[in-house]
Amino acid sequence: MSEAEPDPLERAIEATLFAAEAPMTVDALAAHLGDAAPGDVRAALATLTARYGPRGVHLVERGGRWHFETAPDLAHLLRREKEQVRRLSRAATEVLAIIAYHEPVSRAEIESIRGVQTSAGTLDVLMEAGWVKPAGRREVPGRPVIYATTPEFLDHFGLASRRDLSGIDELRAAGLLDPVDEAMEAAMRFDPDEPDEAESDDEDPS
Amino acid sequence: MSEAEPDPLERAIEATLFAAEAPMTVDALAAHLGDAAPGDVRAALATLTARYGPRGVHLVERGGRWHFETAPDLAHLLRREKEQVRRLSRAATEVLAIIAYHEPVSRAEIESIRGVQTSAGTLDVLMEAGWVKPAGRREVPGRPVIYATTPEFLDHFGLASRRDLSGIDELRAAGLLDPVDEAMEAAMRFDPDEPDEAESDDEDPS
Amino acid sequence: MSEADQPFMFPPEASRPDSDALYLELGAWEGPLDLLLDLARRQKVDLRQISILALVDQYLTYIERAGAMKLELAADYLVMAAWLAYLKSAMLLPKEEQEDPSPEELALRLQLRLQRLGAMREAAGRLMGRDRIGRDVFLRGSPEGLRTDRKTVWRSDLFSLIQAYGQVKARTAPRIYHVANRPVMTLDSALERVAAMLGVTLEWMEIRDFLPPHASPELKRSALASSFVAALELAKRGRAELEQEAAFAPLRIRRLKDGTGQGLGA
Repeated sequence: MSEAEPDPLERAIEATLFAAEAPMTVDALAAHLGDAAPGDVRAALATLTARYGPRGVHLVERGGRWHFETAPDLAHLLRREKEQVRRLSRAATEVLAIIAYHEPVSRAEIESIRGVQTSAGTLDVLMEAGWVKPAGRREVPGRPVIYATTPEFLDHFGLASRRDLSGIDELRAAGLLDPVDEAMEAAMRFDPDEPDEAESDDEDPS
Repeated sequence: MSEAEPDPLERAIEATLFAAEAPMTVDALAAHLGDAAPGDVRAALATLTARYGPRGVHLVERGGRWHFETAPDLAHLLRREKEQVRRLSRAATEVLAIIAYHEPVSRAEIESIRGVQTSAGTLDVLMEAGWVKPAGRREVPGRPVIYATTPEFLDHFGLASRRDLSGIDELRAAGLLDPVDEAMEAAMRFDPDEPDEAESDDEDPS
Repeated sequence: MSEADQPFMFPPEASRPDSDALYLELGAWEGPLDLLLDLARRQKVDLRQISILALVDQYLTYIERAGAMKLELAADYLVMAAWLAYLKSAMLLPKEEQEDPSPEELALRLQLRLQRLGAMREAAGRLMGRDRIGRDVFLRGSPEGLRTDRKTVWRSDLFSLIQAYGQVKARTAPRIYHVANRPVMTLDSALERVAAMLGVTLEWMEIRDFLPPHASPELKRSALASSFVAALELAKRGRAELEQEAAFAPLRIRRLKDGTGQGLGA
């Protein structure tokens, strides 16, 4: 079958992550395994990830925490009975995306992007799902609460980190994550007389 | 890592058993996987069992139902004990000393020697440490529990026996090991004609 | 990846071919910006190349037709319509008559807002299309769970132990020593002693004669006090009488002849 003698640390990590009720960080794993060095744990995780790559169960990292999950291509086998995922309204979906791509972001900033008021329930739904949390206040007049995503958000959407958000780097490079006022200033400085011919088209954000 | 192209049925079984909330029979598995023949499922289960044999997680059959579980030799990982070293408090040290010098003693006796009440937690700490144990009941009204030290106590404090408690002889000669009430009484019984004669030593408290 | 029922995925134009379908969706938009973005999408060009004038026309047409169909329109749609109508007229004016901010700036601002909203809408669609836990990938159905039991290991040493015992003793011992070092004669023993000695004779005796002859000075003071009280007590009981010739003169005591003194010595 597989190689002759599996590494004891790999076995221990396999067992621990299989049994764990929540994803675990490298440090939590190392601590749980007693005297394991985080570097060794990291190396073993990399080996295991590759090992489980072709299998029906995968080892994945989400927001710095590791867990096993079923292979995405087998979703059809499992989905029919187990559909348990929360359906979000279109507004909640958009607000979640805006928070994820802009975080930390205030409610007013969310509303200025969407062009409409955000109903009180929308943020509550996202916070109740555990995907969004208040992350302090912006030090401007009124000190508005700002929001950010949580490790559970990364976990749920299969993101290793926010850098995995599709297109985030391109959007940032294109200035599409900057406020309109800032973009206006930049555009006006760039070529105030021909606003329609703004920066050259190097990237399609879609 | 592992073999090039895992069998699709094996992958499906892996994912299904991993995500299942309860162990599954071969028939339930075959039904779940749509058009799989029970014979094929059985063969795949055998392959998988062998495959996971040396790993940290095993595929096992229990009463005709299959599930993944932690390898038995790694069961200790599921319930880890984390040791935390703490220094005995002063109150607990005093109580321990009194038990060691006077054992067996009741709680009331400990309190009369210390001159202060002993909180319930103090004796618990000493028993949790494994240094003190209940040693029956004193046959007086109320039948109070009496306490004594354990072999672990001698061990921890590097004593061959309680007689090695340094100073015990000197302390006894000075009359310091008699219960306070008794010493008081003896002092009050003092004969005015022969004030210099010490009270007789009629009880060995050790 | 894509879910056809996600409303923000903007399926190909074919599925929304005519503007009549547009009216049926009234209420599907979240405000005028949302409607504008949808209209802009129908121009099938990059949002950066969008023709704002064409977009304004489409919006105004839409609002007009909705009004003709007597559909209830929220106020902000009408505000946007008024603003866009102003923008359009300003854009058609010769440049030198334009005020500040110029209509081009206003148009650019609108375009930037549409780009941003469009970008987030697509991002939301892609986010929802990811492999989500509980829909596309599944966690272990019944994990055994990990438990960490915290166990306290207590530590102490022999020196602390003996020191603690010494402190307990030091704290409680003084009471014992003070009593032992202060010899006293109790009232009871003084009574016994004085009564016994009175039984021997009927003569007056000085109270000092009742004191123990070899006692230490401290005991003598205690014995004197106790014997004095004992003498008073015997006098009160009618067994003895006391006399003193002057203040601070020797105090004398004598058994009463007719008292029950005989029994005292027994």
